[in-house]
Amino acid sequence: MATRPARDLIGPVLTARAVTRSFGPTVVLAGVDLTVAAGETVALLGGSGSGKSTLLRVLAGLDDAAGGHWTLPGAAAVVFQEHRLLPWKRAADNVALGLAGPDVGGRVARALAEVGLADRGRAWPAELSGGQAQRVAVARALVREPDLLLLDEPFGALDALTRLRMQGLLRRLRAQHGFAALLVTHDVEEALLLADRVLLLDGGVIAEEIPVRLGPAPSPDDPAFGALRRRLLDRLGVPAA
Amino acid sequence: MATRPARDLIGPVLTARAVTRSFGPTVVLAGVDLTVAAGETVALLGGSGSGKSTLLRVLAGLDDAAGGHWTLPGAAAVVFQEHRLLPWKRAADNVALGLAGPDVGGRVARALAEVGLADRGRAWPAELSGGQAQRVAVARALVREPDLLLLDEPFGALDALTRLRMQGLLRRLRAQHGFAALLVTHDVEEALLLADRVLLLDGGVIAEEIPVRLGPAPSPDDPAFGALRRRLLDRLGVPAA
Amino acid sequence: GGEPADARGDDAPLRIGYQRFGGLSLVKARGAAKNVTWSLFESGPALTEALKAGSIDIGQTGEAPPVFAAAGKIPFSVVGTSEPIPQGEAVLVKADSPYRSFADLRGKTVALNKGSNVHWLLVKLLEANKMTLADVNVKYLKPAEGRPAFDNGQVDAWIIWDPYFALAERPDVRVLADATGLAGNREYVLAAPDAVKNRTDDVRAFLDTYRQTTDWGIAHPDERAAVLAPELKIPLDVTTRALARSAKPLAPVTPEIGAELQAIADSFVGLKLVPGPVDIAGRVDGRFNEAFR
Amino acid sequence: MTGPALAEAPAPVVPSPAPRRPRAGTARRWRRLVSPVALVLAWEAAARVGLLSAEKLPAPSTVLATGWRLAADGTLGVHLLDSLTRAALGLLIGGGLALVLGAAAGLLRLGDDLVDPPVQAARMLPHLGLVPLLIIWVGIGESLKVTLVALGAFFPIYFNLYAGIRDIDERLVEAARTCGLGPAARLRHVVLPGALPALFLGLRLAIGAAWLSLVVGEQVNAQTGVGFLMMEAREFSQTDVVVLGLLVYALLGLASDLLIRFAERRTLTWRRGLRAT
Amino acid sequence: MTGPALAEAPAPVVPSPAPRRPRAGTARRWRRLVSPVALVLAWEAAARVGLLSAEKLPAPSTVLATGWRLAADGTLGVHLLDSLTRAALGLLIGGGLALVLGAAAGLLRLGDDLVDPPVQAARMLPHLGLVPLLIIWVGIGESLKVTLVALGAFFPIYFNLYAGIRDIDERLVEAARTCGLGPAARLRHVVLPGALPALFLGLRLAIGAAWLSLVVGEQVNAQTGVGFLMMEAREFSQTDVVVLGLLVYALLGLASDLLIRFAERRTLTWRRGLRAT
Ligand SMILES: Nc1ncnc2c1ncn2[C@@H]1O[C@H](COP(=O)(O)OP(=O)(O)OP(=O)(O)O)[C@@H](O)[C@H]1O
Ligand SMILES: Nc1ncnc2c1ncn2[C@@H]1O[C@H](COP(=O)(O)OP(=O)(O)OP(=O)(O)O)[C@@H](O)[C@H]1O
Ligand SMILES: [Mg+2]
Ligand SMILES: [Mg+2]
Repeated sequence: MATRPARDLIGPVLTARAVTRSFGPTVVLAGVDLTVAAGETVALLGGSGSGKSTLLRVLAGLDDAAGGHWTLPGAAAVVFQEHRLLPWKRAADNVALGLAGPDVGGRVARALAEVGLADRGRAWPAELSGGQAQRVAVARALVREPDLLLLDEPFGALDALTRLRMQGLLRRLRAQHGFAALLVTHDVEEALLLADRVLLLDGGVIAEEIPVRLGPAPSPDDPAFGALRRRLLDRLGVPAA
Repeated sequence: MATRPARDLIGPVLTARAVTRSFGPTVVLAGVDLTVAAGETVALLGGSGSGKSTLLRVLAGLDDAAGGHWTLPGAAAVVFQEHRLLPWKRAADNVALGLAGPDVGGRVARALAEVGLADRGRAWPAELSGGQAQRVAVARALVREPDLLLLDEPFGALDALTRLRMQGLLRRLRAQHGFAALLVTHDVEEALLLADRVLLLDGGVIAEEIPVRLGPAPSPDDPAFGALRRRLLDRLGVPAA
Repeated sequence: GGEPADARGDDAPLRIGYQRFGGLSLVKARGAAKNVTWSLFESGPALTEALKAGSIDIGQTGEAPPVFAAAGKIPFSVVGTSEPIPQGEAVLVKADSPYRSFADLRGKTVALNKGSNVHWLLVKLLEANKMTLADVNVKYLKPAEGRPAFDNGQVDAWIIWDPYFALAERPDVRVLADATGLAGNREYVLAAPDAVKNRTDDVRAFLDTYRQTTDWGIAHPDERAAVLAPELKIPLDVTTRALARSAKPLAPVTPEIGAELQAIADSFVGLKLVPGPVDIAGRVDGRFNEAFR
Repeated sequence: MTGPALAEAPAPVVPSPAPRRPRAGTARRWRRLVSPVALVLAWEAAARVGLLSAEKLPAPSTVLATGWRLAADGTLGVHLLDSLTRAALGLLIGGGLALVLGAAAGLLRLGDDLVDPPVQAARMLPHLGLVPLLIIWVGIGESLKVTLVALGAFFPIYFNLYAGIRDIDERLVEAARTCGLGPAARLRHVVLPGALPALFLGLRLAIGAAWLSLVVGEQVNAQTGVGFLMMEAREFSQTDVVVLGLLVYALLGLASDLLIRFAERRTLTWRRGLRAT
Repeated sequence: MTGPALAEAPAPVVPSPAPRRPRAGTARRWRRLVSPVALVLAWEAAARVGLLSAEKLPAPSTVLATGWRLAADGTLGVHLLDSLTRAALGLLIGGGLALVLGAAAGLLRLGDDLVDPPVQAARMLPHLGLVPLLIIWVGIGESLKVTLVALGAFFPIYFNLYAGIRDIDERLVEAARTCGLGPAARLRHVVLPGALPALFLGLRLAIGAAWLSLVVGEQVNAQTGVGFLMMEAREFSQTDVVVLGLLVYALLGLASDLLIRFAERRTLTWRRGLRAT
């Protein structure tokens, strides 16, 4: 991941208005409004089956049947909930997929190293563990240095340590390249650690929007962190222990 | 899930001695020793790619190429890391797969209701969200009331509230039926909340075994809980915040 | 089925193989023979193949197929024949073509069915014009393939027998030569050894019927054409024209017939058209000759 | 069955997607008729203006008239029925055998080792070249035609079934095993549904192969059948009947395609879901 | 390619699995020879003890002797070469067309609507029944044989390619789109590799269909080719040469199977991994 001069992006990198999507009679998205500013990280929380993945697919331009209006920047990269690696390409070739420009090999190798898989580049996807495959998918998204990252539970299958490392990686790259990110996650702490703003998807609409103002290096031990965490968990219906 | 009189099982429900497994030159399991007593819940922690899923496959009798000795009870049920639902069967039929005995329909419906999917029984797996599919897989394992449950990150794709509910469900069923469980998880708190014992897989062997003695209703606010949590995280290499 | 005759019981029907335009067609069309089953074959070689397989007891072909069958060591006897039918096969060319005699076809393409009576005619034509097989470009095509090839000018000449001959005779088609003075073009009745040995009476009775029906047909040409046209599914006028020159009385097999066949065989062997040597004269069996007198 | 993998050009910038479109199902069904109809019209036109001589290819109207005549006098029905009977019988026998052997080779290592090599060798045996031997073995009657059809139908079904079984996701089989499914139950719940799409494809190819074999088989001592009808017409250069025969085959092709599509839609509903996500 | 889906009975209780076994690869390869060799031996024995008359089926040794004779005097080589040339040419043409049309129908909705219906109708056209029409259109020379082969090879490749493309996981195509791959790149990186197994299967079936067509094609005005050799032998009831011809086809079948297996192993390594998990 070569450094790239941070761009001065003006205006939101992603806007969506009144996005709707139904499967037959079931309305999953009932009118979602959403904006992501350049360089901003937005976390998207919501119950299982609330429509987070559906929304991400719509925003990525993969869903023809959705209604509403949205714009996407030219360069968006997606990490899906399943890894979606091409089974017939080795890990490194999966990362290199569609990559143009100079030194593709080097960039791929660096990306794999950054997700901790420097030595697994020649493995077939079927030979990777669940967490390894997920990290390759993350590397595939990061290596193209997009303006916007759409991430659907990118760290769900990772152990605590690897997850911390990946969170650190994401923060560092964001500081370096200034990309924006829309991050679906189930982990409230992760949302607070990474995001500038947390959105809550419920009943097919953005039911709550919570800005996170915890400074550049948020810590779970911070009382403000604890308060926000409690507020989010309450909103999600998790009772206090 | 009809109640069943708790059995008096004597001796361990699962024993494994010197289990080894390599993929070509890579040794993944270098000699794992493991015992799970009847009715006991054992959590298995380990880094991404440490061999947890591989071990579970071996113990489930699905791996011919492994070395060592192990015994399995007649009735073991497995929840894999991916959901592995048959795409050509609706959710309910997936749960009913191989189920014999009276009132299969009723048992399946109750199992789906318990994982919060009472109304999704007629959905195809491809129509389920990530978390929903995972819950159907859990229902498929629970409905057969096994002596031993092998669970590979069964709650990884679940939001905080659903995850809590599922943990509660597991605890309740265990109290009811007295089954044993080997639970792979990345969530240290989950391990401590659910398990009687925590095993740490590292370098191809069980590197650490930590008994959890926190009483019947452990709470994260308990100082003993915090200490154990810290100890595990240290062992996993996660630095203190 | 392929079971031999003696395994099928005495009162089992006699199995007859016939070709579309052979003399036996009339027997079938009139329903003259009792207790027989009929099998239709596309060509003589296909019929002798069934003879080999033991699938038929009696069959009828032109003059070359018995030679090829004998070369193939197929067990059969020649039990009957017909008077010569030299006008029943001919060399056809397009009416506007420059060819006036067979000799003009030197270096040209000629289509014919391999192993049939016309194959022998070709040999005789070449011989009469002091040519060899190398002097013409032979294309071996079955009747169904020869017609489109000839119609579309992909071959210069087509040697063919009735009724395909009569069907192809149209204003834009000219007969260059027929077999008159060259080949006998007889029909031959072949019988399986089993049938000859074990069902002599049945075979004789059938051959009797065959001769009577043929004689009736010659005596009543109009009725014959009327019976055969729908059976053959070709127009009445074509049927009439073809029958007028091609339906000849049956004849017994004599040593001369054997010699005639042997000459064909020897000639084919000489031309390396069949792997030799072939003894066909020995296949002639005159025990049913009474039926044909 | 309808979502193409690469149908539309990608739109990395999606400014404003179209509102819900009306169901395009019926429109598409009609559009599928466009090219066959256009082909027939072009053919008729070419014949009318004399571009195609009646010998080369008679006009569709001529062929239809012939078809009407033969259908009216019952000829066509009789021949068609006989051909269909032979094809059905041969398909049943060849298909049944292919199912048994294909399953044995696909499922069992021993079956693979014992069954597959001879089948691979026999695969290239042009069964139509076997006719002289078959005449000796099974005679020249109905059994010859049925045998030829069975031989023709065997291979596509065998190979597609074999490949279909081999392509089943091993992980699903494992999951079924852990659910306590024995071999027979796994066959029923995992292998069969998983191999079904491939089996359908094999069936399609087998039906085509069956007709092909029949055309040749019905030239050996047949008195009925569409193949016989065509052969007879060939001998007498009745091109209109030959083309009629071909047309009948084409219609049978379309009809069987519709049937199989219908069966696929019934049994493979789950794939629609797969496509929708 | 070797892991059967249901090979061994399930063992819910695994008391003590076998220690690492020696690689069974070579053993299996030899085991695959068992049944062909056994078949040939049984055939020879039946011929020797007189169970099979030489007319019904000559002994393998007789056939081999004939083969040796024909090979020694060069006949077999000439005929084989001509047949191979025709088959290769026809496969190339038919296969190429099938690739283009199959890809168009599989990938593009418009292609599907326009190309597929006529192909579905033509699928059942027994191309061997087309011979009289083909003679009018392409003549009686080499082009006739090549056309027949091309027609025979077209359908298996077209159908398998079409099905292979349709079966590709839509989610992978989506992932490729989000990686910025245009239609051409998606074709190359996703569609082609995904459809490759199906394409191989189609190729196998197409090679068989090519020979089948050639046997018939080489009976129309041919002077060379294995089909001609067999037809000529058929006329003289030289069953040994007929069987020799069949044997040659069988060997070609095995050889092409080996070739394709090799190609599959090279290009489909990733599936081994899939099987191992
Ligand atoms: N193809 C489909 N057909 C019908 N219903 C569908 C389809 N795809 C998704 N759904 C339904 O839409 C709802 C939203 O699904 P989605 O995958 O967006 O949930 P999610 O928020 O990502 O959940 P999770 O956290 O479990 O991944 C679910 O109830 C799901 O069952
Ligand atoms: N078929 C295979 N071929 C080669 N290596 C493999 C294969 N399957 C797994 N491995 C390797 O074995 C190691 C253990 O894999 P395993 O899936 O057991 O890890 P895990 O502990 O479950 O990890 P995770 O938490 O990421 O799921 C990994 O390094 C993986 O790459
Ligand atoms: Mg989701
Ligand atoms: Mg794992």
